Amino acid sequence: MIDKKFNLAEQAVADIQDGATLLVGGFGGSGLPSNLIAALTEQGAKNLTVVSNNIGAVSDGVAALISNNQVSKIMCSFPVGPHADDLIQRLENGKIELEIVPQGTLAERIRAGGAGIPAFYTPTGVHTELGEGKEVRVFNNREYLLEEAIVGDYAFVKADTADRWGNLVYRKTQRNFNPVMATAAKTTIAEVNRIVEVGELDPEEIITQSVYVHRLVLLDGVREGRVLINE
Amino acid sequence: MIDKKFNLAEQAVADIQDGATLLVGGFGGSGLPSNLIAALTEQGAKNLTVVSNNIGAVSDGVAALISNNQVSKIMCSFPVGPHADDLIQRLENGKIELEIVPQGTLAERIRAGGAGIPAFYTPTGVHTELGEGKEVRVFNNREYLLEEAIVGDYAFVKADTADRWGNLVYRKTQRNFNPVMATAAKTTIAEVNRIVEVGELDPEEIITQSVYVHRLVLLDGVREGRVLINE
Amino acid sequence: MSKQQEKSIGWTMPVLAAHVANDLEDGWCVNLGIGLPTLVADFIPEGKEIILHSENGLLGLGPKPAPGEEDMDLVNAGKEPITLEPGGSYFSQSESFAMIRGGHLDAAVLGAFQVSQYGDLASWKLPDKLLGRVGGAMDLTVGSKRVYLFMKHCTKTGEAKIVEKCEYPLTAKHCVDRIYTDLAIVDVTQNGLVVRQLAPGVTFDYVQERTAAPLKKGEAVTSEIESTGVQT
Amino acid sequence: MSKQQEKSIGWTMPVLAAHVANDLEDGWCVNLGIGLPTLVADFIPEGKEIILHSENGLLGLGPKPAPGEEDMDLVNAGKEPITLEPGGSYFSQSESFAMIRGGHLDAAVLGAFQVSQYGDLASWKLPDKLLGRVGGAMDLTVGSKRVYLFMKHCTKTGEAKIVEKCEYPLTAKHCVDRIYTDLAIVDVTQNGLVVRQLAPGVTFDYVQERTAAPLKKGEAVTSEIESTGVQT
Repeated sequence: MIDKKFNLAEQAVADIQDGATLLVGGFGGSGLPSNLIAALTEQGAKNLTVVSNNIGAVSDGVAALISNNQVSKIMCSFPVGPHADDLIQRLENGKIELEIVPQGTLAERIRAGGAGIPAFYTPTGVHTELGEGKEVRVFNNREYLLEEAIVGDYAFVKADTADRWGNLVYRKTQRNFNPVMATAAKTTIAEVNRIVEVGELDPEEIITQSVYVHRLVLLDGVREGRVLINE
Repeated sequence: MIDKKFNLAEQAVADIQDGATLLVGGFGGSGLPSNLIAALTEQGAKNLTVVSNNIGAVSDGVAALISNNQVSKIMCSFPVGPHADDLIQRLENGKIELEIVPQGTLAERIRAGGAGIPAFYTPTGVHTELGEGKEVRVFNNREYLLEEAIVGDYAFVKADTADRWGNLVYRKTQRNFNPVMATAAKTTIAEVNRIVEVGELDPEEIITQSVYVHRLVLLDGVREGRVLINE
Repeated sequence: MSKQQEKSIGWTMPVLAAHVANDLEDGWCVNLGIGLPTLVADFIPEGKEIILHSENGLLGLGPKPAPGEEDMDLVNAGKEPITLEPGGSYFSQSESFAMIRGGHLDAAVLGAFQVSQYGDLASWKLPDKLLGRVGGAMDLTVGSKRVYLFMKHCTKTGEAKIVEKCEYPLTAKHCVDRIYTDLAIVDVTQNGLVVRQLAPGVTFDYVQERTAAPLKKGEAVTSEIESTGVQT
Repeated sequence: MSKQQEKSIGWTMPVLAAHVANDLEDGWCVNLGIGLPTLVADFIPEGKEIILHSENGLLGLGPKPAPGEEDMDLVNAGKEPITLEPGGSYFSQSESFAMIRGGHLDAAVLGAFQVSQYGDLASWKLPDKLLGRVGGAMDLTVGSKRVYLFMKHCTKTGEAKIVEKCEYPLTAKHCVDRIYTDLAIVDVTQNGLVVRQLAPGVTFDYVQERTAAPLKKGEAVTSEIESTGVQT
């Protein structure tokens, strides 16, 4: 019988090794899997490559991993914010490598990783600093950059509701990067507010299909903090 | 005020010109915009390039346009079926050009067309007859084919429910090629079973966002035929 | 290599389907190709959850509906009415093939015209036909974690379908992992074709005579031959 | 080119936002960039339906919620709580940027550090900063059917922001269609920068002096000068 539920976030992240590539969903604090991040700060894996859109918008996001010296590379579109000081310091002393990726290219590279597309061309970033060194190719008289897929060893995603199979339903703009990151990792771990019986989710409304989710962590109502406050 | 509704299918297809590229949704008879196709057979535009997955599965699909001598090129993955005789005859006498595209490549080329991606690499079709003449490129020790986007002048899609803005909700496997084709045409025309007030559709359940739909045709309950029979 | 096969010998297709179903692991997501492979769905053992994928945009394929309960908006990849299991979901074709090509299906069980000793597959077009029907076959074979063939060992006219090199147009190279036929279950390995299991009453030589590529005896086959003393 | 600007001269930002809002057409789908451009939402004329897009995955952006009604799962691209209009919908970031890059937005109204006479835009990184904040700016500028800038004509220190050639890191080349500033509305055309409208009491020469690229007089500006006899 399929059962992807782990009782504790700590158990769900226990096998993450030093040097792993980690995709982290969320847009600022919205749809942020902050409990999985907290568990990973306790677990302590180092030299992580972290792919996440915003770094520094909130203290309990990727910023927590940076401050805890667990990150050696960041790929993001927005590396600034009130909690970016530790990132900036580590960039300046060379402890962290930063790759800034335009937001749409970041999303599309992750989608490609999940969809078996190794590379694609995009108009975004042509003739800019972020396109330097990338292959430029003309289609129909317009220039495009070649961009390669991003695949994670692990993805941390946040959703509202799951079922035992691992189907996920999100709430409003909680979706953001979560559905696409869920498709693009060898092991996708979802933290959710509730888990319902198989068959209870409307089949028309499931956004992340069960096949993409490998582990589920149910927030216990104490640690989840930020989310229930706003419900 | 936004209002995309046309009273008759004939009006919604009236401006389609000879030589247009037309994307037609549906998988066999499921989610097939058969009333728009019927209107186009009456309208009579010729030399159409038609992109559609199945040709010949049902008589009121693309087969009707072929039998009516309106088609000069077909792009599809499955050109066979009980109603493919007229296609085969026109292929044999050179009246129609056929490009067989693997189903996933067809879907991805259309998605690329809607998503501003001019081309991408895929593992599908490497070292096959359908990959002949295409660029092969190696990423991470695996060979991939370069495939280019497909964009339509028009898309015919079928959905269950729309609102005045053009948001679409589908029913079960009616989705198939409809959501992706809706994104990839200059003018997308949707035939729907009902139109509700703006705000009545669940924002979590809208599959095709309003921005992709330009014209709506409400089935009048008489002509829709095949669909309501099964409801 | 064009040996007629006795009608009564080997597994029936339903029994073969049960063998395939037995080899699918609990929790796998599996695509069953149009035609013969769909039989496998009927033999999934009680208590084993296999999530069936249909490439027209559905996970959690259920059995055929009762007569009169057909819903034309709920069809499988063969365009036949089906049902949805609890836990199932709908999505578009582009999402469906992203799932396939992205390596998210644990196995695809497909039919074949020919398969080579290297696991090359020909399944979409016969050389004498004007038209092929590629559908999702090329995507499924390059994308699925495992590709299993479910097929008769020989054609109706007794020609071997397992060959040294495919003569028919290829679906994909080096893609097949295992071949289930009425006569045997054969693994495609780096050391060539290895017979994993023989149908009851079928000898290794009988299978080899109906196969146009060299076969090897797998461990289980060798030990069965040794223990029963049956001549192969 | 570093002329201080009198505080009282030109349009206020709300009045300028009303000008932008007035130029958006009924039924358009529009993205308003973080910061100043969001002002435009408050001035969309009654009866005109403009569908606002937020790149974090939302169409149909509504006004800010009442205090106490904030929902942390409903935020805009600036990560501020917002509301959803009837007819609005949610989708993922990959779908949101497919929409942007695919050319489905009628207009994007964005801020700028510099814009060149050819419509090159610099808006994501200042040359003296270690970090840039590119976000969705590059995608919006290459993807939107029209790119409008909404900005102060000069920097706080009086430097021209409209220049011959951008010195700051580019967001995209040849992407800007029109520039709305407190002093004027300027079209980027194949014949160069054309002033379409001057703010009340602002002369063409006054704008030219605060612009580091040659400006031309548009038809409306020329005829106004002729009819009023005001010296430029």
